Amino acid sequence: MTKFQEKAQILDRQELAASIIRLTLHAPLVAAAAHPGQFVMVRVGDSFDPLLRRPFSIHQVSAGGDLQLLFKVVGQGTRCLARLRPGEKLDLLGPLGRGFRLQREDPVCLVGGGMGIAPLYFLGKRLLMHGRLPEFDPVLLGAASQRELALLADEFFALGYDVHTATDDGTLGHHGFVTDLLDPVLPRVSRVYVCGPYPMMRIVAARCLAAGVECEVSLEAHMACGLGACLGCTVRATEGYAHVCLQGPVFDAGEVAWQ
Amino acid sequence: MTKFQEKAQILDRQELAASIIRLTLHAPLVAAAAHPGQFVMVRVGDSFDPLLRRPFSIHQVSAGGDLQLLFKVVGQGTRCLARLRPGEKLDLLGPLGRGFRLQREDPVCLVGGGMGIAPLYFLGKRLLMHGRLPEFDPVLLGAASQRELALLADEFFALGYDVHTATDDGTLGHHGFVTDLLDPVLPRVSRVYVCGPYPMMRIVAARCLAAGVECEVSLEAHMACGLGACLGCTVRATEGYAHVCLQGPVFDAGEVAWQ
Amino acid sequence: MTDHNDIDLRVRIGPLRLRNPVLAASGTFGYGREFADLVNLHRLGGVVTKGISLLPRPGNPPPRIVETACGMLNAIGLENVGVDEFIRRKMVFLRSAGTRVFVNILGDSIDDYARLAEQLSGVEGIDALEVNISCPNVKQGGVAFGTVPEMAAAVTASVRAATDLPVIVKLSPNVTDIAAMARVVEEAGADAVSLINTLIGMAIDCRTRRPRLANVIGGLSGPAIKPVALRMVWQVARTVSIPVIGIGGIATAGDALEFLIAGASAVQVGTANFRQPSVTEEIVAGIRSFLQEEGMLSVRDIIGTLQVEGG
Amino acid sequence: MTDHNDIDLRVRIGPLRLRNPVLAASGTFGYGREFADLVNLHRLGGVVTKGISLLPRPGNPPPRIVETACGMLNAIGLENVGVDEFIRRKMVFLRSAGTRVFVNILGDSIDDYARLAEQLSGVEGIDALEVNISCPNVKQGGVAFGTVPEMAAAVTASVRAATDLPVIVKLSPNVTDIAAMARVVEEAGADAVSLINTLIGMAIDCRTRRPRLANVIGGLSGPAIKPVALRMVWQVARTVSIPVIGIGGIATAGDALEFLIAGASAVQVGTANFRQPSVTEEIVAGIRSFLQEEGMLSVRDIIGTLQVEGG
Ligand SMILES: Cc1cc2nc3c(=O)[nH]c(=O)nc-3n(C[C@H](O)[C@H](O)[C@H](O)COP(=O)(O)OP(=O)(O)OC[C@H]3O[C@@H](n4cnc5c(N)ncnc54)[C@H](O)[C@@H]3O)c2cc1C
Ligand SMILES: Cc1cc2nc3c(=O)[nH]c(=O)nc-3n(C[C@H](O)[C@H](O)[C@H](O)COP(=O)(O)OP(=O)(O)OC[C@H]3O[C@@H](n4cnc5c(N)ncnc54)[C@H](O)[C@@H]3O)c2cc1C
Ligand SMILES: Cc1cc2nc3c(=O)[nH]c(=O)nc-3n(C[C@H](O)[C@H](O)[C@H](O)COP(=O)(O)O)c2cc1C
Ligand SMILES: Cc1cc2nc3c(=O)[nH]c(=O)nc-3n(C[C@H](O)[C@H](O)[C@H](O)COP(=O)(O)O)c2cc1C
Ligand code: FES
Ligand code: FES
Repeated sequence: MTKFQEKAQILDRQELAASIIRLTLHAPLVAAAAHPGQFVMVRVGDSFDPLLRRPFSIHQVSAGGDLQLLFKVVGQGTRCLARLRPGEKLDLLGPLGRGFRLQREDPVCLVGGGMGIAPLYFLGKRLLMHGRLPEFDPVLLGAASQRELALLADEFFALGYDVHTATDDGTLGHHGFVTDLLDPVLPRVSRVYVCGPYPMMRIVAARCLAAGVECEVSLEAHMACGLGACLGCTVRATEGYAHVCLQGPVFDAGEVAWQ
Repeated sequence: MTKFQEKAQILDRQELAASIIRLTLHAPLVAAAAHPGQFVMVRVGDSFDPLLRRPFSIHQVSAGGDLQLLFKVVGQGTRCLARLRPGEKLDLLGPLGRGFRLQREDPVCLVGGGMGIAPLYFLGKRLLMHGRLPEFDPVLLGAASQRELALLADEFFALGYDVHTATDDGTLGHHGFVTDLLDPVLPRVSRVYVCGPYPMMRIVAARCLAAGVECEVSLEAHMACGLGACLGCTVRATEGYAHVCLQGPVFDAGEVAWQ
Repeated sequence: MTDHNDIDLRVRIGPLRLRNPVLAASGTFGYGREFADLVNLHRLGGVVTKGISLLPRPGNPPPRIVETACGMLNAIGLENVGVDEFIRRKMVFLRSAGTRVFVNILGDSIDDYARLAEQLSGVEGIDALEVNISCPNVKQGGVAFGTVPEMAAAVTASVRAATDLPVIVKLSPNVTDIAAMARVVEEAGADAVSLINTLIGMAIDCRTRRPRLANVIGGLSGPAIKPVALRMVWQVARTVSIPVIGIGGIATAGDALEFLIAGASAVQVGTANFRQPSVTEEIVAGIRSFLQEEGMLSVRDIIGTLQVEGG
Repeated sequence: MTDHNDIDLRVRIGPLRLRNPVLAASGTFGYGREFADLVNLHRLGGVVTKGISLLPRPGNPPPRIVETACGMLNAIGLENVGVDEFIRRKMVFLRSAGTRVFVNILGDSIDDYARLAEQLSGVEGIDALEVNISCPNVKQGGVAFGTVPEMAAAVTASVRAATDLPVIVKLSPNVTDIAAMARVVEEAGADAVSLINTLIGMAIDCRTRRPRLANVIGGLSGPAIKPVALRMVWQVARTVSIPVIGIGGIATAGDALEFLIAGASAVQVGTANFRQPSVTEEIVAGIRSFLQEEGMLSVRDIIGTLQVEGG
């Protein structure tokens, strides 16, 4: 898997909700090599503060070499990224890590919470390339409220998926957790792909285990290099430690020592 | 002398030449208190790199509370400032330091080199408020080439001053140093105000001393606080050290131990 | 949530009671007056003066400061007005500033320190002495008092003997074992320790091949040094039983809280004053808001609350 | 101006000749292969491997890293594949990378170091050993080898006796007198010293009242520490007569040149690799351009050229 460093031009900037931004970049090298679930390390600016790159999932790629990131402003780095405007450039390193295993036959389920939805959309698009019937694949999406979720839900719907939503405030879909929507779904699928807050992934992983359904989760860790060099991005695995940027970010739920 | 900290809105941004920028800010508190030759400490951004404020002379103020800065991009801090656009805010501390002594009667001469012209324009405007006849006051301006100088020279001309220019490349006025223009001028004036590169100020100071003409110079030093607290902005004075932000930036040429 | 006004920010440094735990650090706040237009001094826990010596000092030749990544180097060379002028002129304003006044003292010999302490004792308006032991001992080959435990103890004991004021010894971080330094200073009679002073650093101008500071080396301060400072404060707070004042790179209320949690009873803010002259007051407000959000009633309840597994 | 291609960047580290003075630092460049897509390894002076121990080590629990102002803290806990696996697997790529290979070694006892040196001697493709003495000596109460002169000397002597490879001892900055450490290590037979390793630091999460690193303390690296590193390199270069390799916060050619001017014969780039994977190669190019602009023919002409008044 070749990695590239690419100065990508920003083509478009969308503000999906307060402090949720979607950037479209022209990054032909990274886009062409990307697989769903992989991520890029983004250099935040020229200053040494912040110093380190920030990891972001690849939200989607186009055949023309465009690539999207979807992120939420949570701190200094994302605040800098939110200030970028079309025409400016962003320095990317990628594609990095091990992505989702693409299932060809049996129905799958995608479960995304908050910004965890980002890599799932790329996955959702790429799965279609294998001639699947998305009507049979449930997509469960959760967020704080309607504003953050509506557009993303529409886009999955437009791909043909069987979309179900949940919001913390009840403004869209089920009023509650996205995990509440799992029960009717699990018996119908053979594999669940999940990305979102840790507690949510832990619940989904446990429910899949109980139901005998395969489950892939996308984990986060603080990262310095994204390349397997610093050994900083450790998570506890069932056997010793694993490094998110190298063996992950996508793991079989069974490999993870859930806390 | 009261100092203020003010979040000033940027009203206008002009690029006079490659990497020479003039910002117009709305800073009513600082503007109202400012005296020519004083400066402001500007916070460069939110990041801790660069950490310290940067000192800039007050280029001019308006009765309506606007204030201009004129600066050249020379490093990281000025590079950040050059990126600012109208509508954004800039955090100012000022007015700081001791400015020029305003002469009421006899003719004076203003000598500015490069960005040293910045405080002289404020001085040139303020001198007029004392009912002087600017036709009798020579203004000698020097820069690398025509592009950097033309507009500023026009503005002094518009105030009615007797403007003479010099450029390193001969594209405007005298081909050579601005100090070459001093000879015919010195016998006609009783005081020279000078701001520009150190070697230029040293020459002007020496020539004024020889001619028995009073001379005020505006010095630079690395500054951390601008408030007289850090004691970092030292220059050698005829008696011990002086602090540029407190006893200066404007000094009598005779107080300075020229190197 | 607690009501904003109910929150108790008072702390004690040995015998001294402070309105809140946020002080301005020595050498970064002048003699207080320099900041009076820009910050409400009576909102601060206290102000530490620029270091004072027996005689006035001119300081080092320029250049004296240079910016570094998230920090700065200074080699001011301890320029100050001398103790007589300080008492006569600078104390006039400080006395009326409505805040605690800590006088930072420095000398070239143990005797210097003792004489300074004597002269400052009994001066109205001085609440405590902070003893800067980072200076070279000119009588003993110029090795800094702050790097040799025996010398640090001797300075502390002589100041202790010379004054009834609370004595705070300010530690240098340029040592192998900061906890050992704190311990000897405690044994020698200090009421409290403050740390860290600056790390020794250097910068070079590649074009001229000259040091950027005329003094060649200087003291590194600012956010860059915060992790080192916090580690040392934690090590010292675990070791001594006198109060610890945390210093080093503090620029936000969050930074200050880290030091309090690590065991500091108060903090000093230095370089950040240059960037934001009202930062000390803002840190006081930020600590109050934090405590309110956490439903805590007193800042004292957060001091030393670091949870370390198995320790 | 000199012609670009005429500029001689070669340097020597004791018996070892390097194509240029820019190396990648231990622990920040994996085993070389991790960066192979992103930088031309054959353009570098060399690569220092992640620290290798006798047995594989799992390292510390997470979280292991945290960002700080212009720097980062790490507490990786010396995770590595162990010397056998290193020789069998990691050396295969490194041998073919077209650059000098420095193997960084670490142990819990003096004997560990000697055995590592023995095992690595004679392995094809290894050009030098870098001895990391910042680790705790588990046999002697966990005090770091790098903070006690006698222990540093003993480790150096034992490695020296066990190998014919050039021996570079990597010094810890967490000491009062870095020059003294360098001197004892020189006397014990080191071919060169490299410095600095990380400064010990800490960060706290105010909400949880927990350290941000599971290990509580960690090593501070990055631009934040450059002034301290440069000062120490200058002090050491004035003291010892063996070559000095400068490390600490180097992120640009200008930074590297500062260390060379201060007396380093080569430099290592650490944390900056994370920000910009090709930074080492860019620094080589930047040094070449600088020398060209200055009309200099050899990088050796700039080493140790710092002009200090009266010194
Ligand atoms: C593989 C991977 C993919 C990710 N994909 C996305 C995505 O598509 N969209 C999105 O919004 N976010 C994503 N994240 C999280 C994103 O990296 C962090 O939100 C971002 O780094 C925060 O940077 P900051 O400077 O704004 O915040 P900081 O102020 O640095 O920290 C804010 C929070 O972000 C976390 N964080 C900070 N730095 C890192 C880091 N280097 N690695 C991981 N977490 C960090 C901290 O734990 C902290 O709680 C992903 C993380 C990983 C590891
Ligand atoms: C009283 C005063 C008034 C000034 N007025 C103007 C003005 O009107 N227009 C203008 O263009 N420039 C002015 N300057 C110079 C201006 O402050 C510097 O150009 C600016 O600080 C450079 O910052 P930087 O980060 O871009 O450059 P750096 O990368 O920090 O340094 C580039 C150069 O600028 C100098 N410099 C850096 N920091 C400072 C500092 N804090 N104080 C002084 N010099 C510094 C350095 O010597 C260096 O050579 C003035 C300086 C002083 C002291
Ligand atoms: C310009 C400057 C001058 C200083 N002068 C003194 C001093 O006179 N006495 C002293 O004990 N510490 C002095 N210090 C050290 C500070 O009080 C403080 O310990 C150090 O800067 C670390 O804190 P900071 O990172 O918040 O600045 C000085 C620091 C600076 C930056
Ligand atoms: C993540 C990380 C891991 C490191 N591992 C080692 C190591 O195994 N052995 C060693 O001697 N130094 C190690 N270091 C220290 C670096 O080699 C270097 O001395 C230090 O980071 C300072 O340089 P820098 O500021 O350029 O990073 C490590 C540093 C980092 C950041
Ligand atoms: S982020 Fe460096 S090893 Fe994973
Ligand atoms: S800049 Fe601080 S005293 Fe002048």
